[in-house]
Amino acid sequence: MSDNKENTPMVNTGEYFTSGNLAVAEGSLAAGCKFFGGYPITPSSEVAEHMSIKLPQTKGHFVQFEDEIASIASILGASWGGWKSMTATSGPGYSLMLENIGLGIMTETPCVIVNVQRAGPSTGLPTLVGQQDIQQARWGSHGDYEIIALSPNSVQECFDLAITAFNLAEEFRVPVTILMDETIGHMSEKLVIPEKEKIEIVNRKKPTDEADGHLPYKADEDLIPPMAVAGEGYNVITTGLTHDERGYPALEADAQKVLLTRLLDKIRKNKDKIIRLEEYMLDDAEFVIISFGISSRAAKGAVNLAREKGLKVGYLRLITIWPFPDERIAQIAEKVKAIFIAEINSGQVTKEVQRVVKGEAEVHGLLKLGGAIHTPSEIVEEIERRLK
Amino acid sequence: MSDNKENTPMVNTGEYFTSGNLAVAEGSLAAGCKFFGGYPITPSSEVAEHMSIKLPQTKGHFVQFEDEIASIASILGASWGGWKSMTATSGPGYSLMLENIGLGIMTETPCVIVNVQRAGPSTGLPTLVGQQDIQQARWGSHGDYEIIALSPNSVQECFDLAITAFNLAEEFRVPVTILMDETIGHMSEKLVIPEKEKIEIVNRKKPTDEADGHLPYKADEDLIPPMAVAGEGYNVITTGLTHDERGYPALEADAQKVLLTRLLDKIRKNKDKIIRLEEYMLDDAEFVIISFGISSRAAKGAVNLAREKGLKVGYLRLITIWPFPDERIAQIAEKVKAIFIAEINSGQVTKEVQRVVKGEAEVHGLLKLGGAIHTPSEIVEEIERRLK
Amino acid sequence: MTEEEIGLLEAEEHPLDGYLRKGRIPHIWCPGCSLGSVMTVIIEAIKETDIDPKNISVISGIGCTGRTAGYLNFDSFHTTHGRAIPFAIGLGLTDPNRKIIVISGDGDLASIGGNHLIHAARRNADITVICVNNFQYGMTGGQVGPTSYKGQFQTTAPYSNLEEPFNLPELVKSCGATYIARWTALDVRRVKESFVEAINHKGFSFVEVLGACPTTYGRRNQLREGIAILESFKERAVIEHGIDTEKVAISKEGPIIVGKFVDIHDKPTLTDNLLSIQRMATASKDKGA
Amino acid sequence: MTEEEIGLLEAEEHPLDGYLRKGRIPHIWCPGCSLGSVMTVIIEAIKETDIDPKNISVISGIGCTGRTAGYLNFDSFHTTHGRAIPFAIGLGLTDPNRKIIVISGDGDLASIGGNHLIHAARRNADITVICVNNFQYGMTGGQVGPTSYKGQFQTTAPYSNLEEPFNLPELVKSCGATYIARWTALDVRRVKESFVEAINHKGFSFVEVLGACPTTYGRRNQLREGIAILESFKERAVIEHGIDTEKVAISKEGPIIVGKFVDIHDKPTLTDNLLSIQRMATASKDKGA
Amino acid sequence: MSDRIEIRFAGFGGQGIALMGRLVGEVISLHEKGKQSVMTQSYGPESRGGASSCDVVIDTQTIDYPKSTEIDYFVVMSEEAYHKYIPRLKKGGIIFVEENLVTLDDQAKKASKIFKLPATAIAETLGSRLYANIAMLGFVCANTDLFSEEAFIQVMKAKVRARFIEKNLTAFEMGKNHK
Amino acid sequence: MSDRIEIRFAGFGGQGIALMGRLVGEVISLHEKGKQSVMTQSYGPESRGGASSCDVVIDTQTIDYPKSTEIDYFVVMSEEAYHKYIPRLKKGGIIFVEENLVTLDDQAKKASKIFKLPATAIAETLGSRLYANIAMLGFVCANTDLFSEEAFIQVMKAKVRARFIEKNLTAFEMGKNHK
Amino acid sequence: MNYSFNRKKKKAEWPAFVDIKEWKIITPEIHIISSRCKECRWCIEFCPEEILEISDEINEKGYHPPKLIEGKTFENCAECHFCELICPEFAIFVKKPVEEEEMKVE
Amino acid sequence: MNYSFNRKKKKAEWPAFVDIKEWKIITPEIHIISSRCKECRWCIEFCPEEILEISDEINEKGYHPPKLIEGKTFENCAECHFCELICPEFAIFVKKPVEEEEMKVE
Ligand SMILES: Cc1ncc(C[n+]2csc(CCOP(=O)(O)OP(=O)(O)O)c2C)c(N)n1
Ligand SMILES: Cc1ncc(C[n+]2csc(CCOP(=O)(O)OP(=O)(O)O)c2C)c(N)n1
Ligand code: SF4
Ligand code: SF4
Ligand code: SF4
Ligand code: SF4
Ligand code: SF4
Ligand code: SF4
Ligand SMILES: [Mg+2]
Ligand SMILES: [Mg+2]
Repeated sequence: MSDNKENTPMVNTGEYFTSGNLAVAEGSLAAGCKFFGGYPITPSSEVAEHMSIKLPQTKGHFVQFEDEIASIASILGASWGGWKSMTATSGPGYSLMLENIGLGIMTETPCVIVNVQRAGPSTGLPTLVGQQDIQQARWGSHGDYEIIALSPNSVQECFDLAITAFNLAEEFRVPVTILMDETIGHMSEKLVIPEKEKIEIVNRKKPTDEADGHLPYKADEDLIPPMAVAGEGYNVITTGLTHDERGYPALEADAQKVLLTRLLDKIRKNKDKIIRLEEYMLDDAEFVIISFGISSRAAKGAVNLAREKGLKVGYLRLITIWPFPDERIAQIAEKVKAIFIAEINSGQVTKEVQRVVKGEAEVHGLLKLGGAIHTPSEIVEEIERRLK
Repeated sequence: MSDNKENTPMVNTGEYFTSGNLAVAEGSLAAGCKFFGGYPITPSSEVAEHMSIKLPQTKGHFVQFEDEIASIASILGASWGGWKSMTATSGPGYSLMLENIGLGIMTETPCVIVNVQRAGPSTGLPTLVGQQDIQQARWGSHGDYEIIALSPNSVQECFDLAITAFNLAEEFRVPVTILMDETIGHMSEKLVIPEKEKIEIVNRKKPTDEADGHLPYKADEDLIPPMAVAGEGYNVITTGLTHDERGYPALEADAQKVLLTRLLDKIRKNKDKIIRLEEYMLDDAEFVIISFGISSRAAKGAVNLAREKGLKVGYLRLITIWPFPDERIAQIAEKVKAIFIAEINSGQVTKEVQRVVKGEAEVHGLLKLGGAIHTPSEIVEEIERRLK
Repeated sequence: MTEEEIGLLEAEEHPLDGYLRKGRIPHIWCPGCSLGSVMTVIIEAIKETDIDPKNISVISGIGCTGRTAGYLNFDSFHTTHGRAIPFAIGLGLTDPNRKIIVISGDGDLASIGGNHLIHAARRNADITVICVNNFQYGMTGGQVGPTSYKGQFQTTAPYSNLEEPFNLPELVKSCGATYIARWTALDVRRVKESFVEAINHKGFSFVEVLGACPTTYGRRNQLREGIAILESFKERAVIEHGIDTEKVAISKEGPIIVGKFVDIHDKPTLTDNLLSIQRMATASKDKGA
Repeated sequence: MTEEEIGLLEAEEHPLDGYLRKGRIPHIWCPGCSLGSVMTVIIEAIKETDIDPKNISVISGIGCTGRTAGYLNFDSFHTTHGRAIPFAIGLGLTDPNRKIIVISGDGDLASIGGNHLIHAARRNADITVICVNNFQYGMTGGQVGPTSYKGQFQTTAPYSNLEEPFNLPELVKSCGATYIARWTALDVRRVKESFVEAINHKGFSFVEVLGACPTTYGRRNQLREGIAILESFKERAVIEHGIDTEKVAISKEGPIIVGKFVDIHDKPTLTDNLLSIQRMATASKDKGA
Repeated sequence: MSDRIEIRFAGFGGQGIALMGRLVGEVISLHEKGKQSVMTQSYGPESRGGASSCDVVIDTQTIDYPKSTEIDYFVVMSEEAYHKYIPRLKKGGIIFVEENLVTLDDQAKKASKIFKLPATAIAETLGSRLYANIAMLGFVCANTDLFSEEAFIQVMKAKVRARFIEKNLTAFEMGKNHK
Repeated sequence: MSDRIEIRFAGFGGQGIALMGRLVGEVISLHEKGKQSVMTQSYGPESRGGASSCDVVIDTQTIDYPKSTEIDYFVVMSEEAYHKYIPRLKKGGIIFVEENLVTLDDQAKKASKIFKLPATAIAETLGSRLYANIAMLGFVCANTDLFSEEAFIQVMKAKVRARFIEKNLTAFEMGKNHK
Repeated sequence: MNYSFNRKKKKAEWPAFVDIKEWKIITPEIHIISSRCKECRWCIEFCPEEILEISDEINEKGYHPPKLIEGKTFENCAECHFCELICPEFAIFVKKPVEEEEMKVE
Repeated sequence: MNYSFNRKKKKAEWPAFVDIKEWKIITPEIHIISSRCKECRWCIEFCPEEILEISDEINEKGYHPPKLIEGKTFENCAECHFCELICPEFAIFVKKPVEEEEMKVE
């Protein structure tokens, strides 16, 4: 594995048989991540461990902090120092990070947070799979916001989406969460790391105006303000308080409206750029299985099985979970009879689908409560049962 | 203000002109709260301040901890010591408490958390109103769960719902959140504290079997296990891990399913006992305004205004926000043309209503993004605009 | 197994089994892990104090050490990572007769839980804190921690740890802890004595037990078996009662200073203070405050 | 106002205005609050170090003191309550030439942020931490805090505080802080000198400034005006350079010991260690590790 | 339908503005039969030592909006506050003004009545400016029928520390008797 | 449609069970054209020193379920593991067993073939039980066409520390040649 | 009643960590729950009388529990209970013979 | 050039907290931004030369900024800058007259 020039991504081109956790770490390195601030937690610790080996080789830093709160705060700091930064954790740690994820949102700080989900609530099943932090990623921090969350379903995609996550974080100036799950994180399969030239990297937009009179929170048309970082002479300023374009606290409803509207809209109005979906056999489908993460592999298997049985089932995979693909699902709902959602939780995406379809199709959750994954045949059986 | 016998509620019967924050504190005292562990934060600090004066007078303890995490952990501990316990905070503090709220849910620990909401995200507008932590209260901690959250809309109701909150916490063995807002917390109006005899108090169910062979997490028919506490000789046991009826860690999917199903169902199946709604002019309504907290006062004013204008508008107030009154709203949706939700956030309850009505009625959010409250006429104007 | 062959009497039950929750042995700890020894000693110490078992509560955070509470047949609480101490304080304050024993790992108490540790010491909270320091995070597979010494290898210190570790006795002393002792896991009998003293102590007592973790610590640091770690403790431990805690920092080599470092009796505890405040409040209430 | 009448020259601009963000004066601090004085001194100190202003970053948490960063015309970061230090560490590590100054309150740094404080000291992180200790929480209206002394009245200590406060210099010393000083807000010139030394210091430096908060502290403790608090500092402050930090605890009455307590130069810093690890990593990488 | 009345008290920090609102609110809520009242105030460090204001809204039915929108009674104790809030005075509303601290301008003309009191000066005769707020309330009491004197005094006695009662009563009296 | 093959390796902690899976998984994923493989294993402290197992699932198309359901090849190194997992062996599946550590019972009859290797004893001739896993893989390699010897050796050379390579190669050889 | 004076070492020669205050007067019994042993060898290594060694027996988990060294008897045991305290598996313990305990009860 | 030797106190008599190392040789100018003053009186109270007092003037916020005591002149100012450092409002500062500064530039 090669390349140690300062501030250039480390791309360890080659073929590997490795785990999702290592792949997401490799993807982050390939995206140009130079700082990892973290705290170990099963089942994510291998991400940290791998970064602790690799980052110093590429002139970055790995710091294991005293807790998850320090970890998230440190990566916001590093991002304002101009480095791409990340952390990795699981449910309990993510819960602790929420306050400062909010700071990242408010200060529009690009960074990436990996949540390798285990089953909960609370300590739950630390070594076993869950997909129960989906709504948490959307609503966990206080106050209103919109975020971006991605969910890989293969080791290869852990690598690919790590790069996407950093690119989206940089483009939209927002913390991006990668919602993995224990199975994806721990299982090993083939990973192909392409050549460096083949990897598309997005970097944050820089201001071009003079430092004097520069308005750090004045957005361009795309609703995203260019981002100067520390040391560039712009005297950057951040605050978690409601602020104006100068970055000064503006403690009143009007300023709140202006700021929050932009923070929400920069995600909402750019949904098309952010949302990634995988569709399969949807054209003639009478039924659809929506899924994501490890569950989606069984879901796709189930589509094949069902088709063998003559059931017209299609498949939609949420690669981007947040923002939610309201429009596409609403379209699909108009054409199909029923939508099934295969997920390892008590119906977190199911609820979202219910909201979106507005009664246009039946909606059924194919739910597991944690600790085990769906099998394709289980899904098919459950669909058949519901259709009776 | 009188009464200091050990373990008896302090009921300061009388008429007062006071704030929501003090009223919620008085309600907690009247419910029998003996322990407050907290950390100051605007706009909730007066709750702590009042408790620091009153609790020692009633042989309880007030401790200001080093942070919100310690605060929530301490009240779980105190609850297992057999005392009714509470904390009060606002958004940033609530975010920090989430991990241990999860522990409270998993260990079925009765306690009350007051969130006096300010505008967010992040530090936002510390002294100004928001209702943006509604979904956070539902989803903020990792893993799946159901919780109870109540929302008062007057100083009197701050008192009343504090008692309800403790009663529900004790009955269902779950942390209960009181979702106040800055305006309710800080405004003063009349509070009548009734005589002690008139206040109904619920205490946790105690086990009646022998300590030997006692199964601490074996539920009765109502899905709630009786609760022995420390010092009673039952050798109580708690863990945040998935556990069996003995309270032993059971790290496998089957145990997870059994436990989590019960934890979800004890709330879901008891919705009728938990949900409190206020309805007004619904009988002939063509339109409905749904609201809660401070916004609901303007909403009700708007109903009166609209009726004066001949618009058939009704009103539904969510006193219980979680669990959500799916069924009642679905019923209403069938009868009306449009539902309007007045709330100070980007549409958090609106989303929930959309999910529930399944397209049966139009759903419109009348949203303010924080820092200011609705006026009744604003609401009416907005309704008229939307109906055009 | 026949007794003739091994010369020992085969038994079905251990005399301490009644203090362990039924069906929980074997515990999850690795062969050669000293956590089982520490648990034995806790039970022996509690027995020796003659405190009514009803009045004992044991609280743990998360970690290998943190599993201890769950095995013990007292009121026992397995909480979240780092939060055993505030949970314990809340629990303890509900009854001044309750004896509160927190047992957890170095990561749990001094890394994520560090703030609670120092504030509990500052307040002289009425709790006994037992920290099993195995120099790293056992439960999560051997990451570096705040007690890892310089030159130690762990999964997240693949090139070795260069940070200065906490000197835990010194840390809690600087905050006002009123009883402080340290022993190695080999010193079982002295550990027991310290536990007895700590449990009987009024106020904040802290006992650091240097533990043997062969699996995630030893393996990476040329101490593959528990026995090797205990042997190294045997060689390196030096008893220095009452020594200035500043001088008891641990490094890769050289003596490990153990002993009872602090034992102060006259400082009001958190409970004392809160009861005083109750008295002040009751007095001033009559004045209508 | 006419100059004739007051005998002073009326000015429009202050010589330090350029170091303040435009339009941010008047600040929000109360009349008689010493935070403005501390801010003046920070600017003067930075000027004196001759460091390129581009390479200065100021980071605050939340609180009255925490508003400081937002006024200063450097790279400045107003973070969350208690988290200035880890934010600062992340920021600082991205450029070893960057000078990192954390300024925040006693509650922010020693209550909710206590864990980060002790770990940053332990790691000898390359940051300067200025703690303005006004003995309680100003921003939220005067609650008791971990530096409130015994006998102090605050909104959440209505019957007076009975808990022992932290002795902050001793606390950070026990964790390995390599520069430690304390002054009162009246000692502006010495505060400045300490700031200069602290900023120039390699590794973790800590300066405690005892501040005057008449509004939420003084009012409840017979010190209604800022001037009364400064007067009391004048009377009580005693300079004792190099004194053992164990001896500098503050109580309601008696001397307040100020001075430079610790100044150690040879300890590797967090940055040093991480750069060493980079070197080790690059070396071992060639071996295919 | 609604008998809503809005009072805004405004001045600077230290004048005891919030206390004025709290007292008036309480008097009306607890002692004026058939009336309800809500008091709200500005909070936070930004308002310390700076501008301070509070609203009392009175009605015979549930108060659906607790803050002032169109002010009926404007009790103003500082120039800054006067300029900030005078635009929200209802046409025909009533102004009570600390005459030495506030210079009225044209905007005051929309008021139907203007009552002027040298509240601070009165208070100073009692030894401290701190009694200015109560003096002003005496003046308000005398010139409106918002609340009764007896009820007010009863409430004040319960709220004000014993050692300050005497002077406050005098201040109230002096305000009340001012012509 | 699917050419799914499931292998379960099982034994106790310290036998290097996960390494077996990782090596086989990698050989197939990276060196067997047209085949994919996924390896999953048991994790956590509960499995330390206790039972250890891992699955390798092989297919020619995307593997939709990464864990074993009906085991085709059961490579078992401890009695406890045998009893735990034998019920999930597919009828007609194949067992590879460490013959000195496992006593087979009736349940083994559903296997179509049973291969027995004294893997630990072989390893001990090389100075450490730690080579038993590789010896077993040599044996598996010889008696199935799951993976090629060359590819396996190539992978092992890349994964195993240089100083252990020699003995591991010998162990593999010995396992392979066992009859 | 058996008085055992055949200790290998004088107390003063014992390693410091054993730290025992009382001295046995009755021959004790050493008990083992073999199935719990995980063969850490601590009872063997740190027994001050050095009377234990690893056995050839193997328990269900595959471990070899300790045994008395050939030629040693319970009389050689100093009843220091160190093995009992240090055993992390609650597997070994030392007791006075039942009759003796009963005697004490009278 | 004005050399000012008419200081009220010897440096040694100054309170310790003033802590100045250099000594002025040119008469300085004391400047004030009256609108910023919040009347904390620190410049007045802690001026080692005691040359300031509260004025009768009142600024927009209602505060009385400091003034020179009757009879004192800038010559009485020791140019210690203490008032400047301690002023929490960035309201008062002391400078050499412009000409003098320019002289130094040469
Ligand atoms: C909030 C949170 N963060 C991280 C973890 C993961 N975790 C569990 S135990 C542990 C550390 C264990 O180390 P220590 O406290 O020293 O105990 P040991 O296992 O070494 O006895 C960690 C980081 C967690 N459970 N919760
Ligand atoms: C997580 C969180 N908890 C609580 C608060 C409320 N809060 C703001 S500042 C502060 C304390 C301020 O005290 P200190 O740090 O001493 O600063 P000071 O105002 O005294 O300068 C608190 C508790 C918050 N903003 N965030
Ligand atoms: S990992 Fe270490 S501390 Fe944990 S049980 Fe195993 S040996 Fe003990
Ligand atoms: S409250 Fe205290 S610390 Fe805050 S600005 Fe006012 S005087 Fe300063
Ligand atoms: S009690 Fe145990 S350790 Fe002590 S002498 Fe007897 S066998 Fe040895
Ligand atoms: S100490 Fe216990 S576990 Fe270890 S060898 Fe002896 S009996 Fe076995
Ligand atoms: S500089 Fe300021 S403080 Fe010093 S003598 Fe002159 S006026 Fe006084
Ligand atoms: S120090 Fe500054 S604010 Fe204070 S009185 Fe003097 S000029 Fe005014
Ligand atoms: Mg540890
Ligand atoms: Mg403070």
